[in-house]
Amino acid sequence: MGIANLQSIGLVIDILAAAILVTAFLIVSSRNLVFYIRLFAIQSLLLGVVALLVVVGYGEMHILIAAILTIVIKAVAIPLVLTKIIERIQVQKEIDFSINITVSLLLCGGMVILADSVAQSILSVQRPDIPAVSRVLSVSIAMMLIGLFVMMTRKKALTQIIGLLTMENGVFLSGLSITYGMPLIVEVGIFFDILVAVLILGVFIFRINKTFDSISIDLLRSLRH
Amino acid sequence: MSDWPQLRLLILIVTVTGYSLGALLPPILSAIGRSRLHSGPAFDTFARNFGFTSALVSSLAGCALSISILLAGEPLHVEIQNTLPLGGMAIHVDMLSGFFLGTISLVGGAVSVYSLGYATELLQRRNMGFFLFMYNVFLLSMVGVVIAGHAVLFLFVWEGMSLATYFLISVEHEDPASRRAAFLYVVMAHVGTALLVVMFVILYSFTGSFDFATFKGIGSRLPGVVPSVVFLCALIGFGVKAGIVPLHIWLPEAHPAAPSNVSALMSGVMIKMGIYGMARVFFDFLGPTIPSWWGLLVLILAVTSSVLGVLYALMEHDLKRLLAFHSIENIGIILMGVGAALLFVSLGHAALAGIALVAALYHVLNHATFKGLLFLGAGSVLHATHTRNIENLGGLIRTMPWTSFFFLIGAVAISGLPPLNGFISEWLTFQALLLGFHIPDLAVKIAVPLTVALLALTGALAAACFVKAFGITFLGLPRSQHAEGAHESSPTMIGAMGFLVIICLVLGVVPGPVLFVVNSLVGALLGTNAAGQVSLNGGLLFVPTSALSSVAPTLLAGLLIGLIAIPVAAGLFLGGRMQKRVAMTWACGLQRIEPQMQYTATGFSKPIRMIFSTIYRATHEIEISEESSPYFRPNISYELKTESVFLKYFYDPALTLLVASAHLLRRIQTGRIQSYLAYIFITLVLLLLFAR
Amino acid sequence: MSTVLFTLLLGLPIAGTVLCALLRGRKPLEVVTVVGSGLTLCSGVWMMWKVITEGVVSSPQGWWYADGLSAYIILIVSGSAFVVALYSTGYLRRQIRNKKVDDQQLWLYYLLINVFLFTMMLVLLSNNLGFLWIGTEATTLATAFLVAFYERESSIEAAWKYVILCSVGITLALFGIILTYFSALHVVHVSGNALLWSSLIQVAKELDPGVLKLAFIFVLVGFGTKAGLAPMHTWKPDAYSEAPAPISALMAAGLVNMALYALMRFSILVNRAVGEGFTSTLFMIFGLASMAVATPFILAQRDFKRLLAYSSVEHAGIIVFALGIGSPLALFGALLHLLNNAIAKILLFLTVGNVQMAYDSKIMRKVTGAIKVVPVSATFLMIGVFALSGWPPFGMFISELTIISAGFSSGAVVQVIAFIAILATIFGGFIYYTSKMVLGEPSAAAKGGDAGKWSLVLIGLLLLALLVLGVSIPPPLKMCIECAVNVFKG
Amino acid sequence: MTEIAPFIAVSLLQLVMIVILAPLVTGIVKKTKARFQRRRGASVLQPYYDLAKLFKKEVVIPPVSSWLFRFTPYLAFSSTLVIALLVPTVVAPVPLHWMGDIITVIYLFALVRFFVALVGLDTGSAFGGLGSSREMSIASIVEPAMMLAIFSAAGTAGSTNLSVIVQKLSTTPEAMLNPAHLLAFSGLFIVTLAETGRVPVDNPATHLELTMIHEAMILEYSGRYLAFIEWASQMKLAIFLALLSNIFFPVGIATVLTPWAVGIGVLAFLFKIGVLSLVVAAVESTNAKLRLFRVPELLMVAFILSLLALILYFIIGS
Repeated sequence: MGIANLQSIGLVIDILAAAILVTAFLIVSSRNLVFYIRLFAIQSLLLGVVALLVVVGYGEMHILIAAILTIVIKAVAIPLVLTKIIERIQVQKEIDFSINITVSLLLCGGMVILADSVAQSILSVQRPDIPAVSRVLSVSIAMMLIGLFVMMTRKKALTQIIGLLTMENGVFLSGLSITYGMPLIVEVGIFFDILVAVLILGVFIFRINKTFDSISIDLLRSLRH
Repeated sequence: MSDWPQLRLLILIVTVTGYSLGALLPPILSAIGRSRLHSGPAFDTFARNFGFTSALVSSLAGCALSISILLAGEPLHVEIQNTLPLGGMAIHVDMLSGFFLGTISLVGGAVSVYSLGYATELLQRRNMGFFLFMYNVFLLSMVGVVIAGHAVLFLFVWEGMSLATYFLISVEHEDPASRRAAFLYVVMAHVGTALLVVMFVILYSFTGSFDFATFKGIGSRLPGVVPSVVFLCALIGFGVKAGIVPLHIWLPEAHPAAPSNVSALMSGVMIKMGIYGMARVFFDFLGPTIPSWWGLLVLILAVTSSVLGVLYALMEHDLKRLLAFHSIENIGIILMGVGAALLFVSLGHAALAGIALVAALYHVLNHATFKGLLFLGAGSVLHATHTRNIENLGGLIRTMPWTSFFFLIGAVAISGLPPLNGFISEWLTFQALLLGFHIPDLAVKIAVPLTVALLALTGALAAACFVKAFGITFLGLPRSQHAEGAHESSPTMIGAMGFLVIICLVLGVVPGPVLFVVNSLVGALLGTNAAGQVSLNGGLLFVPTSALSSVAPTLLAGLLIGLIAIPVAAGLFLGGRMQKRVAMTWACGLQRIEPQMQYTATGFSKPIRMIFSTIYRATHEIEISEESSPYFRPNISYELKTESVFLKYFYDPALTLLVASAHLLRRIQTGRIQSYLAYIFITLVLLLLFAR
Repeated sequence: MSTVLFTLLLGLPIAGTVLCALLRGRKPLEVVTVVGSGLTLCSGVWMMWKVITEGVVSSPQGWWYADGLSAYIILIVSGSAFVVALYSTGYLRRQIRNKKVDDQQLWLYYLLINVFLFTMMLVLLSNNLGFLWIGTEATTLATAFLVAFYERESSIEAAWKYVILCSVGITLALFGIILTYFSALHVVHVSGNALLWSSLIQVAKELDPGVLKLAFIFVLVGFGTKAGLAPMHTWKPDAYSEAPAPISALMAAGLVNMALYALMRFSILVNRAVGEGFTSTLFMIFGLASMAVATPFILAQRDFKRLLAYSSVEHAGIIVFALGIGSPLALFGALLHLLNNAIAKILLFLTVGNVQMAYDSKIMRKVTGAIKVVPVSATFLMIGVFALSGWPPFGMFISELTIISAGFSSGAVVQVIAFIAILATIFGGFIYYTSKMVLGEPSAAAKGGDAGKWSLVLIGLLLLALLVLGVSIPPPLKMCIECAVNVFKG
Repeated sequence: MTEIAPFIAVSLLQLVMIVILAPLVTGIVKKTKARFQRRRGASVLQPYYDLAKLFKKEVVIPPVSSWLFRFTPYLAFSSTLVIALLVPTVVAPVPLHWMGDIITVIYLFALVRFFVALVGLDTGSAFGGLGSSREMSIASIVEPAMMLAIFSAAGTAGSTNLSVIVQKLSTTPEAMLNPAHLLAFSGLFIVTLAETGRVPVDNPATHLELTMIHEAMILEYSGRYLAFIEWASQMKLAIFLALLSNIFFPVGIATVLTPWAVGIGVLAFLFKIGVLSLVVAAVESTNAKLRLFRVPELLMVAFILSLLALILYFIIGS
C-alpha cells in the first residue's frame, strides 16, 4: 500500500487511541458496575480494531491472532464472565468512591501529561525504520496509570479487576504502537495468563462474597502491621 | 631447641581440642542417657565429670602455652587455609595474648574444678549436656579472642563468646529477671560488636586485609580523624564488654543471673577481654602517635566507673550483685592505668606509660584471681543457703570455716590491703599516676590529682563495702533458717577456692616473677624504653623516680606475721594469767543476743548513703499495717530503693522512644489494598521523575 | 545433550503436575512430588556442573538458556523445593490428623507445588524475556490458592491482596520488557531474536540508554513487587503469615530468589548499556529502604510468621543493597547471602510451623516456654534466629561481613553504617520476641506435640548446612558462586 | 646496709620512740585536757598503769565470736609495729625505709581498721556494728584526704618514700613555705583528729552510745586483748603526730648517724610531739563533739583542702 494509506491508517489509529482514552476516562467517571464492564468491553474492542489496522497497514501478520484474541477474550469472554459474576452475586450496582469524580478526572488529566512526557522521552530515540505513533504511546502509558488509579480509588473487588485489565490494555496498546506487538507465542502466553488471572480472581470474588457477603474490599482489612 | 615451635603448636592444639571435646561429647552422652532412662543419671554424671575435666586439662595446657610464650618472647603464628571470601584465618599468640591466655587458663582451670562439685545440684534440674557445651564453648571462645590474629576470626569468637554467655545466663530462664538480664546482655553485646565491625572494616578499607599483622602501627598511616573514629569505636565496642560506666547496665543484671561458676568466669575473665581488645587496638594498632584527649577521656570513664561502681556496690544486699558492681569498680581501676598510659604515650613519655600499663595489666591478673575467688565463695554460700540476700545470712564462719576464710582473703585482696595482690597493683597505679607530676601539661596536672584522689576514695569505700559484705554474711548470728542450715561445700569447691587463695598470696607476696614478665611484655608493646620500668631486685619492688619510692612486699608480709610474735611474747611475760573465759560480755547489758539485734547491712551502709545522698537519690517507703493497735505493729515493711541514673535518664527513654516510633511507623501497613497500590503508584511516578 | 537437561528441568515438574492431577490418595502424591523435586534438584546439579565446565548452555533453537547465574539460582530453588516437599509430607500428615486438611486440599496442595516449581523453572531457564514474564505471572497464579489454602477469611484476604498487587507489578514489568524489545529492535535485525537474552546481551552496548533506563524502572517496580522490596512489599506479611508453613518457606526461599534473579538479569543488561551508576543507585536506595521499612514491624509485632515475613523483606533488601555496591566481592557476598537466606528462611518457617501447631496459635503473646513444650523445635528456633541475625558460627555472619567490607572499601561508608545499625536494631527485636517465646514457663495455650523425628532431622540438617557455610565455604560451592559472579562482569 | 649494728640500733630507736612513748603522749593529752577543765587530772603515766593492769586481767571472750576476735589484737599490734618501723621519727632515712612508703603506711592502717571493724560485727552486738559502720564511713573520706595531703608533700621530694620526703624537706626548708603545704597541713591535722578518734569527730573518753565510734567496736574486748588494741591506738596517735611534725616541720631531724645529730634529733622529736599533743588537747577542750552526720562535712573539708593542696602543688610546683 502507498504512503498515503499508511498515513491515513496512522490517522485512524490516532483517532481510535483517543477514543480508547475516552473510554478510560468514562470508566473513571462512571458509577454503574454494569456500565463499567460494558465500557471495558468497548475499550477492548477498539483495541482489537487498532491491532487489525496494524495488521492491515504494516502487514504484521502475527498481530492478526493477537487482534482476534483481544476481541474474543477481552471484548467478549471476560466481560461475559464478569457480568455472570455480578448476576450470580446480587451486589448493588452502585460503585462507591474514595475520591470524588471531578478530582479523579483532574488527577487523570495530570497523569496523561506525565504519560505524554514519558512517551516523548522514549520516542526521542525514534529511528526511521520504526514509525511509532507518539500519541498512541502516550495514550497507552496514560491507560496504565489510569488503570492503577482506578484500582486505588474504587472499593469494589470487581472494579479492581477492571482496573487491572485496563492496565493490561494499556500495555498491549503500547506494544502495538512502538513494536507492532510482541512475538506471537509471547502474546499468546500473555493472553493465557490474563485469562487465568481473571478466572482466579473471579473465584476469589465468589469466596469473598461467600465469607463476607459483600465484595467491598473495605472489609479486607483484618491483616495489618 | 629446634622443635620448640612444634611443641608449642602441639600445646595449642591440645588446648583447643580439649575444650572442643569437653563441649561436644557431653551433649551426646546426656542424649544417650536420656534415651535410656534407668542409666540416665549415671550418664549425666559422667558427662559432667568429663566435660569439666577436659576443660581443666585444656586450661592447664593453656597455662603451659602462655608460660612458654611469655618466657620465649617470640610469638607463635599459625595460618589456617580456608575458602572464606575475606581471606584466611590466622592465629597469632604474642606476649600480650599470652598474658591474657594465662589469666583465662588460671581462672578457667580453678572454676572447672569448682564446677565439678558445684554443678551437682544443677545436674538434677538442667540439661547437663547443653550446659557443658556452652561452658566449654565459652572458655574456648575466650581463648580464641586472645589468640586470634585475624579480624574475621576475632569477630567470630567474640560473638561466639557473647552467644555462649547468653545461653549460660539464661540457664535459670524460668526467672523473668534472668531472661531480662540475658536479653539486656545480648543486645548490648551485639551493639558493641557492631561498633567493632565498623572499626575493623575501617582498618580493612585502608589495608585491604583483615590480618592483624597489617594493622600493626597503622595509626600513623591513617588520615585525619580516622584514628580517633577507630579509637572511639574500640572504646565503646570493647567498653560494653568491659562494663565501663555508662555501658555497664547489663553487668549487675547478668552476673547474678548466671550460675556462680559462670559469673566467676564472666566477672573474672570475660570482662577483661574488653581490656585486652583496648590494649590491642590502642597500643598495638593505633600506635605511639595519638592525641592526648584519648587518655583524658579514658581517665574520666575510668574514674566514673570506679567511684560509681563501688558506691552502688555499697547499697547492694544481694551478694552477687554487690560483687558485680565491684567488677565495674575494678575495671575502672584497670582503665586508670590504661588511660594514664595513653596520656603518657601521647605526650611522649614511654617510660611512664610503661609503668602505668604494667599496673593495669597486673591488676587485670589480680582482679581475675580474687574476683573469681569471691564469686566462687558467693557461689558456695548460695549453694549452702539458697539465698543471695545477705540480710538473711550471718554466722557462716562457724558452719563454713573454709569458705569464710577464703572469702576473707578475697575481701582483703580486693580492698587493696597489704600483703595481698590487690595492694601491689593499686600501689603501682598510684605511683604511675603520681609520676604524671613530672609532665608539664595543664590537662595532666588537673586530671592526675583528681584521679589519684578518686582512686584513694575508691579504695577506702571498697574496704568499707567488704567489711559489710564479709561481716554481715559470715559473722555474728544467723539471721534466717537459710543461714542456720548452712553446710561446708564439697572438697573440689574448697580446693578450687584454696588454689585461687594461694595465687592471690603469691601474687601479693612475691610479685617479682610475674611483674618481670609483664614488664617485658609492655616493652614489646610500647617500645624498648618502656621496658623494665618497674624494676625488681631481691623482693624489692620500685619505680624509678627522681628519688626512689619502693615497697618490699615479701619483707612486709614477713614482718606482719613475724612481729605477731612480739605481742604474743608480751602477753606471755607482761601478763601473768593467760587463761581465757568464754562468757557473756557486756553486749549492751542484755541477757542474750538475738539475731534481730544485730546491725543490718542497710544500717551499716546508712552513713555512706547519707554522705553521698546526692548520687544515690535514695527513696524509701514505710508501710505500716494499720489494722492492729498503734502500740503493736506486727508487720512494718520498709523498702529502700536507689535508682540507676543511667537507666532512668538514658536507656529507658531511648527504648521508649524507639518502640513508640516503631508503633508510629507501623501505621504504613494499613491493611487497605488501595493504599498499597498507592505506594506502588507513587514509587513508579517518583522513579519516572527521577529518571528524566 | 543440553536439550536433555532442559527437558529434564522443565519436564520433571510438568510430569509431576500431570501425575498429581491424575492421582489421588496421600501416598502416591507424596511420592510423585518428592521424587519429582528430587530429580529436578539432581538435574539442577548436573546443569550447574555443565555450566561450570562448558560455560553458557543453551538449547538449539535458542528458546532455553542457562549460565552460571541461572544455574546457581536453579540450584537454590530446586533445592528449596525438594526440602519443602520432603517436609510437607510429614506436615500434611499431622494436619490431616488434626482434621485441619481434607483430601481435596491435599491433592490441590501437591498439584500446585508441582505447578509452582514448573513456573519457577520456566522463569529461570527461558532465554526469551517474554517467557520470563509469563512464568513470573504464572508463579503468582500457581501460589494464589496455596496462600488461600485454609479457607479462612484472613487467608482469602491475603490471597486477594497477593494476586492483585503482584499482577499490577508484573503488568508494569511487562511494559518494561516491551521497552527493552523496542530499543532492541533497532539493533537486532531478526525481530524474533530481539527478546532473546542471548542476543540482547551481545548488542547491549548499542541499546539506547534513555529507553533502557525507563525500561529498568518499570522492571524494577514490577519484579521488585514480586521480590518484596519496600514499598512494594506490602503483600508479603499477609501471604507468608496465612500460607501453610512449608509454602511460606518455599515462597521465601524460591520465589524471592527467582524475582531477584530477574532483577539481576536486567541490571546486567542495563549496566552494559547505561553504565554502573544508574542501577546501583536504585538498588542501594531500595535495599536500604526495604531494610528500614522492615525494622519497625520487627520491633513491634504480635505474629511470629509476620515477623519472619518482614525479615524476608529485610534480607531481600540486604541482597539488593549488595548488588548495588556491585564490586565482585559484594556480588559474591550477595549470592552467598542468597543461599544463606534461603536456608535460614526454610529452617525458621518450618520450625515456627511446628511451634504454631504445638500451640495452635501464631500470636506471640500466647506462645511462651516453647523449650519445655517442643524442646527440639524451640532450640532450633532459638539458634536459627541467631543464625538469621548474622551471628557466628553461621553463614550469614560471613556473607554480611563480606557485604559490609565490600561496601566500605567501595566508599559507601554512610550507607554501610546505616546498614549495620539497622541490622543491630532488628536483632534486638528478634531476640526479644524469640526469648519470650522459647524461654520461661509454658503458657496455657500449649498443647504440645513436636514434629516427627525425620522432620526434625531435616531441620537439623539445614542448621548444620548454615553452620558449615559459617565455618568455611565448600570449594565446589565457591566455584558455583564465582561462576555466577562472572556472569555479571561478562 | 653494710654494717648491721647501726641498722639494728636505729630500728630499735624507732620502736622505742613510738612504742614506749605512745602511752606517754596519750597521758600528756589527758593531763592537759584535765588542766583545761580545772582538774588536777591523773598522772601523765596513767596510760602505762592502765596497760599493765589490763595485762594482769583475764580475757573474757563473748560466746558469739570467731577466731577473728582472738586474732585481731595481735594483727593490730604487729601492723602498727611495722608502721613504726617506716615512719621517720628521729633519724631520716630510717633503716627499713625501702620496705614501704606512705601508701604502704596508710594501707597498713586500713588493714588494722578493716579487721577491727570486722570484730565489731563479730560479736553480734548492735554496738559493735554501729561502731564499725561509723568507723568505715568516716575512714572512707579520711583515708583519701590523708593520702592527698601527704602526696602533695611527696611531690616536692619526687618520691612517696617517707624518709626521702623528710630528708628532702629538711635539707630544703624553703620548700615548706608553700601555700600547698599549708593547705596540706591543715588537711592532715583534721585527718589526725579523725583517725585517732579525737573530739570533734569522736570522743575517746566517753562510752555514750550516740557519740562513740572507735570505742564501740572494741567494747567487748577485755584483758590482754584490750591492752593490745589500746596500745595500738595510742601508737597510732603518736605516729600521726610524728608524721605531722616531721613532714611539715622536719627541723632538727638527724640525717647522719652521729651520736650528736641523733641526740638533737631525739630532743627535737620529743619537743615537737609534746607541742603537738598540747595542741591536740587544746583543740579537744575548746571544741564540742560534732553530731555524727555533721562529721562528714568536716572531713569533706579536710578532703577538699588536701585535694586543693595537691592540685595547687601540681600546677605551681615548688
